[in-house]
Amino acid sequence: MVAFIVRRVIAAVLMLAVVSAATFAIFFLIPRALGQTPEGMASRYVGRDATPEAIQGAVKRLHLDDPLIVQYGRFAKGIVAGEDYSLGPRKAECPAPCFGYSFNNNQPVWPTLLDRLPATMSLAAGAAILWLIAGVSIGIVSALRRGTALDRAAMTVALAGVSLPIYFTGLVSLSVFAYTLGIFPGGGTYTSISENPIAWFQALVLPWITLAFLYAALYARLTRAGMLETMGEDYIRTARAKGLKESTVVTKHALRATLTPILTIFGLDVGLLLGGAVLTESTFSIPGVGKLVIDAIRGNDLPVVLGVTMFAAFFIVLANLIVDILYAVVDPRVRLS
Amino acid sequence: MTTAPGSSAPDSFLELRDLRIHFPTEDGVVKSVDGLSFKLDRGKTLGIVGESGSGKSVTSLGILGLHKGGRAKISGEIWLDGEELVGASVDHVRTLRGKKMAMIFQDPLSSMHPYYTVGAQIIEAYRIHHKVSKQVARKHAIDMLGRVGIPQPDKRVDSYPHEFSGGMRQRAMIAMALSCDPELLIADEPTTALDVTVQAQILDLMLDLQREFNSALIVITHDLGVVAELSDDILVMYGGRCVEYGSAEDIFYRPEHPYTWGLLGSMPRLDREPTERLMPIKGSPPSLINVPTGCAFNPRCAYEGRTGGKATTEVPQLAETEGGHLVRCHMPPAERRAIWENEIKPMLEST
Amino acid sequence: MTTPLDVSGQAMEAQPEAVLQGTGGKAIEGRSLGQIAWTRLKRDKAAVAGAVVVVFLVLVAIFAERPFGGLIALFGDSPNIPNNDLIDPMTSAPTAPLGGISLEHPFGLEPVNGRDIFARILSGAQISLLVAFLATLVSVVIGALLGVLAGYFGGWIDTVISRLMDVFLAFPLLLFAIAIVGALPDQALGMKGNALRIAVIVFIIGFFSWPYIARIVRGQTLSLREREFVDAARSLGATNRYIIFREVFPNLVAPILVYSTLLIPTNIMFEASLSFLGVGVNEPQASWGGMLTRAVDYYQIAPHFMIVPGLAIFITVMAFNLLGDGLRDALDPRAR
Amino acid sequence: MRKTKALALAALGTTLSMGLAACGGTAGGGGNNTGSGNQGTGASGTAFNDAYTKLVNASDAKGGTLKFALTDEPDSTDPGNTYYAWNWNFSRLYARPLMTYQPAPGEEGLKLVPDLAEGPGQASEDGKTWTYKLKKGIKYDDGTEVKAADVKYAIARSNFTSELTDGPKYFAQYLDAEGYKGPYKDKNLDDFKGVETPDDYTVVFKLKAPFSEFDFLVANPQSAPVPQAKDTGLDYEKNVASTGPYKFESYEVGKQLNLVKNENWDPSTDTTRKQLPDRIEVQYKQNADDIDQRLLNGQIHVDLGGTGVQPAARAKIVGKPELKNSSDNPYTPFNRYAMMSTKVKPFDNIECRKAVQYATDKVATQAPWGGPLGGDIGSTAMTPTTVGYKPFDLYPNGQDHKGDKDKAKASLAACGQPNGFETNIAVRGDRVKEVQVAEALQASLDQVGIKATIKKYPSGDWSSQYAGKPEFVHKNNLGIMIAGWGSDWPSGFGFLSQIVDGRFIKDSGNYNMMELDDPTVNELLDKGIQTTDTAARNEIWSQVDKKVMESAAFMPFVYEKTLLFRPSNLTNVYVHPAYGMYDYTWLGVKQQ
Repeated sequence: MVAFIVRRVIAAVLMLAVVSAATFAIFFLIPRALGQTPEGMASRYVGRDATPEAIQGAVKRLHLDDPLIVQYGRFAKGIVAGEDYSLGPRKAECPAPCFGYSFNNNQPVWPTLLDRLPATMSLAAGAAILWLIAGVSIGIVSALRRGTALDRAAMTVALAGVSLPIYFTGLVSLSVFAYTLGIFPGGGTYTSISENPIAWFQALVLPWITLAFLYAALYARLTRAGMLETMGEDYIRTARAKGLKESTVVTKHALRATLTPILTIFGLDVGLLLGGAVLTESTFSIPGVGKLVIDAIRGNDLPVVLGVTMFAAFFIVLANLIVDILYAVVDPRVRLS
Repeated sequence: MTTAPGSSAPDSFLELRDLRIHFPTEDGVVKSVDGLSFKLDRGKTLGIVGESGSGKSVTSLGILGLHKGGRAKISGEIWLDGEELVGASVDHVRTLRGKKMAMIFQDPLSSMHPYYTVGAQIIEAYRIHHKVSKQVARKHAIDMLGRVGIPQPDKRVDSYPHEFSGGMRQRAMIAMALSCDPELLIADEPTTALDVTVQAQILDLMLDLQREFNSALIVITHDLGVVAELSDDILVMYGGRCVEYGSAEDIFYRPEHPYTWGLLGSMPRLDREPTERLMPIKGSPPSLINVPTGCAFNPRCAYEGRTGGKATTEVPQLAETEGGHLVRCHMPPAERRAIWENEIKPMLEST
Repeated sequence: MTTPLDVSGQAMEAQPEAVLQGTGGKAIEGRSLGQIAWTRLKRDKAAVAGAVVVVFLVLVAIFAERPFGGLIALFGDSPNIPNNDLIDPMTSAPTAPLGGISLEHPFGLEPVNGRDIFARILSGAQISLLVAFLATLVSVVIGALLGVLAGYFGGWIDTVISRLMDVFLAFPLLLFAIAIVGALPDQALGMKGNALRIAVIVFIIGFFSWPYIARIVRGQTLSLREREFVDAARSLGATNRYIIFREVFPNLVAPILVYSTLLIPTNIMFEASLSFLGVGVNEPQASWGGMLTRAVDYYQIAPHFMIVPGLAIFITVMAFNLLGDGLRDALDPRAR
Repeated sequence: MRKTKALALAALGTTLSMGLAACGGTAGGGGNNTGSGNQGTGASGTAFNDAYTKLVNASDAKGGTLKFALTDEPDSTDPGNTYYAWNWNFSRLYARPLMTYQPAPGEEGLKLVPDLAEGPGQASEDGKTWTYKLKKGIKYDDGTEVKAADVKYAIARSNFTSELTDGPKYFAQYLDAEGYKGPYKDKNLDDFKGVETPDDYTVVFKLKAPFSEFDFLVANPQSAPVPQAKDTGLDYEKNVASTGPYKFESYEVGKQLNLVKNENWDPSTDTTRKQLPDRIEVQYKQNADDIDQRLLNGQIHVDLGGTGVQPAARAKIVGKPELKNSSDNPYTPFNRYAMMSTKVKPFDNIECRKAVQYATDKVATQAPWGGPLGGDIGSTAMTPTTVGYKPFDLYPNGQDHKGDKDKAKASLAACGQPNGFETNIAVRGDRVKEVQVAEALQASLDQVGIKATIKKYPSGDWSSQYAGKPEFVHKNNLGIMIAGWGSDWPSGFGFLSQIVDGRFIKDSGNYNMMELDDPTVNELLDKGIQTTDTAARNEIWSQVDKKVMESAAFMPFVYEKTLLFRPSNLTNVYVHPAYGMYDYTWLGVKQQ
């Protein structure tokens, strides 16, 4: 088991290294290949009235004239060991993990990310609880009542749910519940939970429901399909042949097998969302990681874009890791392999 | 007995009367079992033989009541130890399952829950029907594992199914089925997934255990070799119906149905030259939705021409030919026997 | 099966291996798998409805602007012509009630410039479907190829391709797409303007969704590899290439068809999301996601401008999903 | 122009319908126009655009918290590192430059008054040396006194370092400081020869060439003093040494700034500011619609950006008289226009440029800005609020400016392109309004056979790599470029020089995108900036405007306006013409 975990952790770290290199390549190598010069990149960050000296100064300050491999080395070193940055009259220490300083507001990226994380986490956690409960229970009931009107209705709604773009659902819900009926506050009213838990809750109700609706629809479909497949398994027949009550067959035998892969996907989905729910956060103006990165992309703020991408990849890889390990715990067959 | 369905309790331990199990699907009604009747006494073994899709597994699950409450339409009667089960409540049949009647499934790997230890699954089976503590049940499980010949049962009880070899898994499966001393044991292709030497061990084990528990045993298989070793009586199924029924000797030495001949012909035998051609049955099993008109076997039957056209128009009756030996064929008994004696048997014995 | 597209969220429904490994025990004689599937599909009312809508949409897209101005010209207004006289300059909303919905403008008018939404929806349908189809084609080609290689050869090839899929799945996809499309030069590869943009969007969507196809194909190939007819071919001395193309591929057509059909709506959503985030096709070419972006500022005063393109996306995606679900059910009765 | 920011000298032009005489006298010094004092007690007593011409809700009541909200975040709160017009307005709450604008609506607000300085700059005979005397006794919030060296240091850091890049670099451009490496590389301030400080209260600027509008340059917040010992470079924004009526209490970058009263601010040294609220809170990165909502509800007092309300709120305000009466619709310093490249065929032929001028439906290009509330249809390079502005229209394009196809076709024929031609319209892709303008323009041109393709470029690289790079423009055939401009200091020179002076055509970062290099224009600009007489100077600017328009390469769409809302609990409100938004140093709040 220990060896298994160690192996998985090493694989995860390698994966992050690959992702970081690829990310770096996409944001630095591709522009370079398309003819971008260090001066060209620097000119974005020196204001409207940049003198050639100022541009050269920015090139030097941001080390844009170094070979890309050196730049990547510095980027990687910053993440692992930290890096010093010039803020003018003095050097600023940027401790590991250091993703550098925003080109646009000169703030270190890592604390900014951490600062944005609670909003994203609030959104993801609330929605995850909702969709897991709703999606899975609807899926189970649908599978057990297969072919009934209930099943058909639930699956129609679920199909509609996965067919609706989330920003559209979001806008419609804002339009109806916030601006027409005034039941919930509108977009951009997110408040941190420590500041005002009630406002936090109110502001997140619509985003939660919007995000959870999409995922619940998906999970209902997944759970139903998984449940149907499991209910057709030989070991379910065996359980019935033993004389087990149907309820026991469902809860003890079928659910465990059905939910294990669902939980796997759940872990990955939550991991994905923690890296920023770009569309939901944009639609509802929630100051989370996703909103941060969209703003950063629009503002050409490469360090922030890189940081968020790495951050998001980290969560995906971490989720994969946790899921792998959990799977090994839940499914005895995995341990040997 | 084939034509006289009664409603009173029979003498035999198990009796099926005109059992029909139909599945309505969008493609049509699948008549998996279509009028099946037989009897079985305690201590006796019945072999049910047929190709896949002939309805034999559906029959066994039907007896256990596992089609109840689903989409299946079930009619006819199943009498077990004086009780009628088709009309009995789902819940009542459930209490009989595992205790009064148990089943050994074909593929023990997929038939055992991968997430629970073998011990846990036997314990669960035992505790459904016996109000005992987990410790007692565990002792019983170890005991059962030992009895089916699993070495170091006190250790293996905590192993998962995937940690067992195929043969050991089948033994564990049998241990689970026998944990509540069932009076009726149904084994569905118990040895298909095993290699030949292990097959023999498992078959021996089942015979021993049957004797020990004096239970009635139904062995379902497509392999005549298996039933040859185990069975007192043999029932050949085709297209959801019984086409021939008789004692093991009847079936092996005096078979009268062309389909049975085909089965015998396609049975590999160790005493035969490997170079020799088997006698395969041409074609494939019939659709259970659109069963061929007349005799279901007619499209594949080499003797279809000898029925005077009845094969394609009229469903043959299952009729007694002599001493409890039943055959469903349009050809007159004498002609059937003659074909067997003169054409088929010499071919099979042409060593 | 549409993936939840919030940013990066892209988890496919996980029932890959189960699909299409034979039609189960109830043997039905005399009809091929294709015929059976067709019969089943015809009976699935939802799938038929989906198919009808899909065919309708494809026809609408094809004939939207051609020949001779196509359907758009037939119904009057052009998608890019402003109608400022129908807009209240003080509020930027259409002067007439209900967003200016009328016989001439069945879906109403765009705020600010008064362009005809009906024409723009039709025009946008071309982009949506074109991008979705082509992107699906790209991912199917890449995914099928790599999936077969991984599944058939196994060993280090499988390891490399599987790891590659993991890496791709670990990327916050939407972020990359936005960044790459945003950093696009104006002309490259002999293309420029919208042609280049569409090509790049197609490539990105296709390039990032191939692992979903590859995963399924790999699984299928793994099991096909062990099947008798492959053994038979091999024992007859067939080359790997022959086996892959003549023996394995034909058996992959059904699952690839099903999952391509289910990938199309995902790609429609993806294109719409890119357009919504401002990195879709260039103006004034209409796109549904782009219309929704514009609608964000006006949904309180001109809700029709949000609802119409939203419903267009919804109906299209739903139709493809219904059809895809139906196809899957038809080809794999066990999944019902 | 990298960001939406800049100031304008706003001399209210004759097109303004309201009489400016009504607001005689400055709003400062407590002397208000007699009527407004009574009216100011309730918002209901005010009318649409009232704060444009007079002080509304006048009150000297102190206390309360003044709340601002902003959709964006500032480039920096450091007065030496910012280029946003609103921030030049806002930073005066804690930073005092040498000169500042008189606090008054209308024309009076465009005049400069000394702030840190005792009086306006004294120019030398040759116009190349400008001397300012500092007021004595002006203190930082920690009680230490402001010294001349601090002003010199502030100029040095904001113009000569590669770290503080966000502000303009006029001092670097005009000061005679050849070879100076900036205070971060060269710690010895004496090496900075462009500014001299003979004593603690005298600052002398040494220029390369005469510059008669230098007072405007030092009204830029970059001249606000910074003690060298306190400078932490890019981090200075977190703890600015305050000279104004407020000082930093706390600042979370990108989230919130809280200001409290600066006890060391002495009102007797400051004639332009008030200190009414107890504290000032600013929330950054707020949702635009939410800001409007809270503004309408009175939960916040001002949308800090001064760019006006969103379409949803605009519709509400337009629809309800009581809301409309609490709003103002001032000009911003911006002109929104298209430039046609004189170096890209066929626009090298003036007749083809004229064809575009005539063909364009300017009502359609006005709509994206928000219709009449978003700007008046323009016909000149300078805006009505620029000194020297005179209205004229060289290319009347039909009734209501909806385009004149016949004239356009005639011009096309004269150009030798009777059937039209193909060209490209470059636009900043992330600016939705500008893209909508491009779409409208494209549709107009299509009517006369000019087939234009819209090319979107990211605004971040717009001037450095795309429209601002002539080589790129030529290579990619960018005939028409959609742009906007607001000047950095209030004069025709400030507005026009960067965008029309042929000698300002740069290889990159070029704002004269039409590449107009007309010797007459260049000479007039030189002549103007050396003319010390204001009236004569302003006359020259209007001549420049006409010359530019004669080239037909500059096509204005709108003189931008915004719709500002003032909640009833906001007191002491007027639109400061130098910023085109409310004077943030004057505001107070009504306590509930």
